Amino acid sequence: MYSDKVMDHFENPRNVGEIENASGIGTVGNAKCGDIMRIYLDIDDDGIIRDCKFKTFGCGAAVATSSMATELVKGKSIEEAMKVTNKAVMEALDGLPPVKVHCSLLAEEAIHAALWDYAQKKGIHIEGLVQPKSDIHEEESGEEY
Amino acid sequence: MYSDKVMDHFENPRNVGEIENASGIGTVGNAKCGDIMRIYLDIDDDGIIRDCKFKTFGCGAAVATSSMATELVKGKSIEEAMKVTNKAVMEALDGLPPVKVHCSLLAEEAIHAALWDYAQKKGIHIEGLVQPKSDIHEEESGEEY
Amino acid sequence: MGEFIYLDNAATTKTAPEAVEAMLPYFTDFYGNPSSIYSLGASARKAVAETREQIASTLGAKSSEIYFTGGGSESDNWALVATAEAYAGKGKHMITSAIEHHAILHTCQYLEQRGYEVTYIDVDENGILKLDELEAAIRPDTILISVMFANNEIGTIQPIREIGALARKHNVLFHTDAVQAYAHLPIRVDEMNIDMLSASGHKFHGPKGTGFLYIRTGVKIRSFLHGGQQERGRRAGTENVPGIIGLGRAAQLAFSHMEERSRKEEELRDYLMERIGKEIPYCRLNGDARRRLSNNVNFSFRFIEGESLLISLDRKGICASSGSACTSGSLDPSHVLLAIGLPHEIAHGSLRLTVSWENTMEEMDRTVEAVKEIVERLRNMSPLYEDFIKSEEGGKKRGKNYV
Amino acid sequence: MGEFIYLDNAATTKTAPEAVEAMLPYFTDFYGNPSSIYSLGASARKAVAETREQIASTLGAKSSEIYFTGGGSESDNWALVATAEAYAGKGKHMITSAIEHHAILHTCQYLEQRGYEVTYIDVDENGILKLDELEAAIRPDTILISVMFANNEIGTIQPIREIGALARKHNVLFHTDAVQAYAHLPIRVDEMNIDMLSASGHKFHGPKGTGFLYIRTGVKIRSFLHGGQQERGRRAGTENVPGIIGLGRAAQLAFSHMEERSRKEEELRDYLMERIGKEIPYCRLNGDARRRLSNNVNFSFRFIEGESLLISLDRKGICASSGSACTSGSLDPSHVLLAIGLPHEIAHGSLRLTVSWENTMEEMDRTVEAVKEIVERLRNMSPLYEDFIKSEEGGKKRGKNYV
Ligand SMILES: Cc1ncc(COP(=O)(O)O)c(C=O)c1O
Ligand SMILES: Cc1ncc(COP(=O)(O)O)c(C=O)c1O
Repeated sequence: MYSDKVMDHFENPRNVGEIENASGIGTVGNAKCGDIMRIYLDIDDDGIIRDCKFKTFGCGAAVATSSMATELVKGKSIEEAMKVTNKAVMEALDGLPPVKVHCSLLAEEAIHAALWDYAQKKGIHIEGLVQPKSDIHEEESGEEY
Repeated sequence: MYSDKVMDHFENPRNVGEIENASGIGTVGNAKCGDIMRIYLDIDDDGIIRDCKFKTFGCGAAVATSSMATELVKGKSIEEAMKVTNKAVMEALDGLPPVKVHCSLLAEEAIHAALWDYAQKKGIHIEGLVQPKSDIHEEESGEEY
Repeated sequence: MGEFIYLDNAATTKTAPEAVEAMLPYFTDFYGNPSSIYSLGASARKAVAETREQIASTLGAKSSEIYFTGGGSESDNWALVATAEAYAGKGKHMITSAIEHHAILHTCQYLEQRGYEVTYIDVDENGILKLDELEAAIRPDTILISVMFANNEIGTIQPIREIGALARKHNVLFHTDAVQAYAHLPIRVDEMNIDMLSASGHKFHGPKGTGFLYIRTGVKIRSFLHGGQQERGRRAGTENVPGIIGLGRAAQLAFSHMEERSRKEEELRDYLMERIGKEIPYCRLNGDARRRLSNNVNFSFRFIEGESLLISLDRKGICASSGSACTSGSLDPSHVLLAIGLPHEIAHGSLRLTVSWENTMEEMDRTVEAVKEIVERLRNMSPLYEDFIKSEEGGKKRGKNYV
Repeated sequence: MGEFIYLDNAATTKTAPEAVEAMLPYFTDFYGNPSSIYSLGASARKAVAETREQIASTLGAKSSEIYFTGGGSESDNWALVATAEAYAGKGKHMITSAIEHHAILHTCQYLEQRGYEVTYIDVDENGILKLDELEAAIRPDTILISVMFANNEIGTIQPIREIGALARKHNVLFHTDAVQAYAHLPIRVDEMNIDMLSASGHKFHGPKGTGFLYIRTGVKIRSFLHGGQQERGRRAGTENVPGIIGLGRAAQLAFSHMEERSRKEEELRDYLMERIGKEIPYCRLNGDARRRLSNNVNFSFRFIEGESLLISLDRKGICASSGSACTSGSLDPSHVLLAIGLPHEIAHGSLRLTVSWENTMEEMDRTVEAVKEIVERLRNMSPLYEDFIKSEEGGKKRGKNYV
């Protein structure tokens, strides 16, 4: 079902974790749909992404695309990071099954959401970036259990 | 499907053949339905069935019931022969599959038809005997082939 | 069962030992559900996918157009019922032939009860569909033409290419019940304009309870078996993995040896036809002499009845049939033999011998001798024959040139 | 495949070697069509008749009430569609449960499109049907109640006897999808007032692509597969003789060892439930703790998603599933888990482990260790868990007593 690359990134995900005092944090997805991704960015004064970490609730493809997305943006400038599309993530993973393409879209969105957060904090404008849909966390109903 | 008795009477039918100048001949059945039985009776002056022969076009059960019916009436008086019912034929054959019960009825009818023929020729009345349905021979359409 | 001579290959075939061999690991080793996520299921999934690919290639189809089923009857029911439902908006009229298998005819009757209308096209005396009647029957509300590729009783092969062309010309879907033809004859769905095609595994030395339906991309088709998402959501039920693998292996063998098997079967068939036709009087070959399945021999013997012929053959170890196997036990003579114009009493006396490439010439000789002996014995017991002979002797000279 | 731990026996089982052994002669020796007249067919016919008798006796039914099919889905489709058609004169309303298998639910949807009305009765938080709602739903035009014997996902066993009694009281037919229960639990159709019952061979170590439908004498039932006269004219298609024999042998084994197998499975099940429940925080056992199939374990693990759990288990050689196998690959969480009241994101994180008597305690230990390790790993990767822990640290103390 999954390529070897996907399996590798699922089993040995790169950059799992949090960044304290991150420059930007973005959370996208919806627990109801079974996918939530959160990206932490550490961006230096030159606008270079020094570090990038993620946390993901989701399927194998969700984990692997998150991992690959962090790898692809790390060390890049904001402008370069903006060019990391879902297609780029998929290609880097040697493809995804059709039903899993949305995971790569989610990874792209998560990067954008973290950049948006950074731009908001800094009060800057990033070319081509639009406001992400509001983050959706675990639903409150979860507390019943 | 068939009992051993049926198979025996099918494979080694008793009394196959014709009787020249028979006292009575009865043919019943319908080629369209796949069964025709013809019974020849040789009845002596005391009303005893001296000989009985048959010819049958039909399935295994049709052949076996014809054969058994001739065995059962042979040597009997007309009155006794009238008591050879289809049930008696079936029992003597250790039973028939449900779809084949009609064959035993046909055998009973064939005996009756032959007796009717005898009674007609002799101008006598046989207690309990009714006129058989008219004999149905090979249909004329058969000639096309 | 070495003492048997098996001549009922149109009813069912011996499963090829290679097919059984291929199935075995999927019972006890790779038994995982192909729809599952783990590797044990993946081996089954892969094997099924490869078989689908292979089956598709035998028809010149795409693998996404092959749906595995539980047999020929299910494929036929599916094709008709689901097409009727999916295209009810266009119309409720269907066309089929008078000599289809009951899996088609009884499904048509079922649809008639549900408000559909079905036209049954006649065949000629050799069982070939009357194309002009077919074309004349097409109406604006006709949604499907279903005509069998080859008949199971008399072996007649239909002009499928021409029927497909007519269907295409009038923009009507075309389904063919190829249960007797698939893996016996070359079939190309594109060249023949076939939109749907039914096949059954056990008719070509695959396992019983397996089959497939080919459905051309673009045909609106609903599910027939509703439930899980198997077969891309079209046919519910846990995949019969061993069965599918066995069907695939049998098809592979059949296609790679098709020419030599056909040649062998034709030789056996022609020998039977020739000897029986010559050596037994008052018989008639049913079905087209040339456009005929390579394995099919069907004769009517006048004055005798089929069942007693079959039982007698069985006592000599010869397995044959009279009419289609499904209706044996019924008292009605075959609708196919009646449709080609045989009178009832002649239709009753018919014998179908269907060979396989595994039969031998020696078996054919034994069979001819047995048939001759039995037909003679039964005729001597037959009041119809008695009447006939007496009328002959009486100089009426009727029926002499029976064949 | 000795390196695997197979814990997906509710999806499909390994075919018993004894069943395969029993099937083999019917592929290549006694391959004759059971409907044929010759002795080769008679051996097949006899074997099928004996199996029918044997299966009937396991239910306290008559052999004429057992109809062999191509699997559980076909049995379910048949029961519903044919009853709907046969009893349309009485009414067009049916009742089922919200947690049926898709073979029932999707067939109901199909019937809804055809003008029938279906009421879906709720279950409680353990998956047990609400009997009062069921009784309240019965109307004068209700023709069928169909409730599964035991659920395939959460293992809950329904109060079948009570449902049967209600159906009888209101003179409504009662069908039960016993695919997960047959040959696992004792079932008596008379005592339980069951009018129709579906079973599937591959759920009890029989072959895939086999099953049966029990239909009580007197129930008006139409064919679902139209065609030949097989199964007393009720189910067309050449009988899958090897499949029927394999199903019969597997049932025989299951029934003669039912008690010891159940005991063994319960031991394995209870051990898994106990250890997982105790050793993994924030988990929830789904399904009724007592009225439960002996082979079923189903947990939801908060903060993680099922597919990644399954893949990780697979990498450790453990075959398990999440929701029903048929819908894996779909993104919707299981309708069963939602019906028992789980919120979507909890339902996403569920794991079904279904044991067989062939599993070992040592395998259970390895499984628990693997699940623990993986759940921890995935939670450490989960933003939901991160938020939860932070809110805990923030003193909000929510969700602590999750189980
Ligand atoms: C409760 C239930 N009903 C029906 C089915 C369908 O059975 P099959 O896959 O044999 O068609 C299954 C299994 O998938 C099941 O668990
Ligand atoms: C032409 C034709 N169609 C359909 C069928 C039905 O196939 P099956 O018995 O595999 O369901 C048969 C065989 O019985 C057949 O000969």
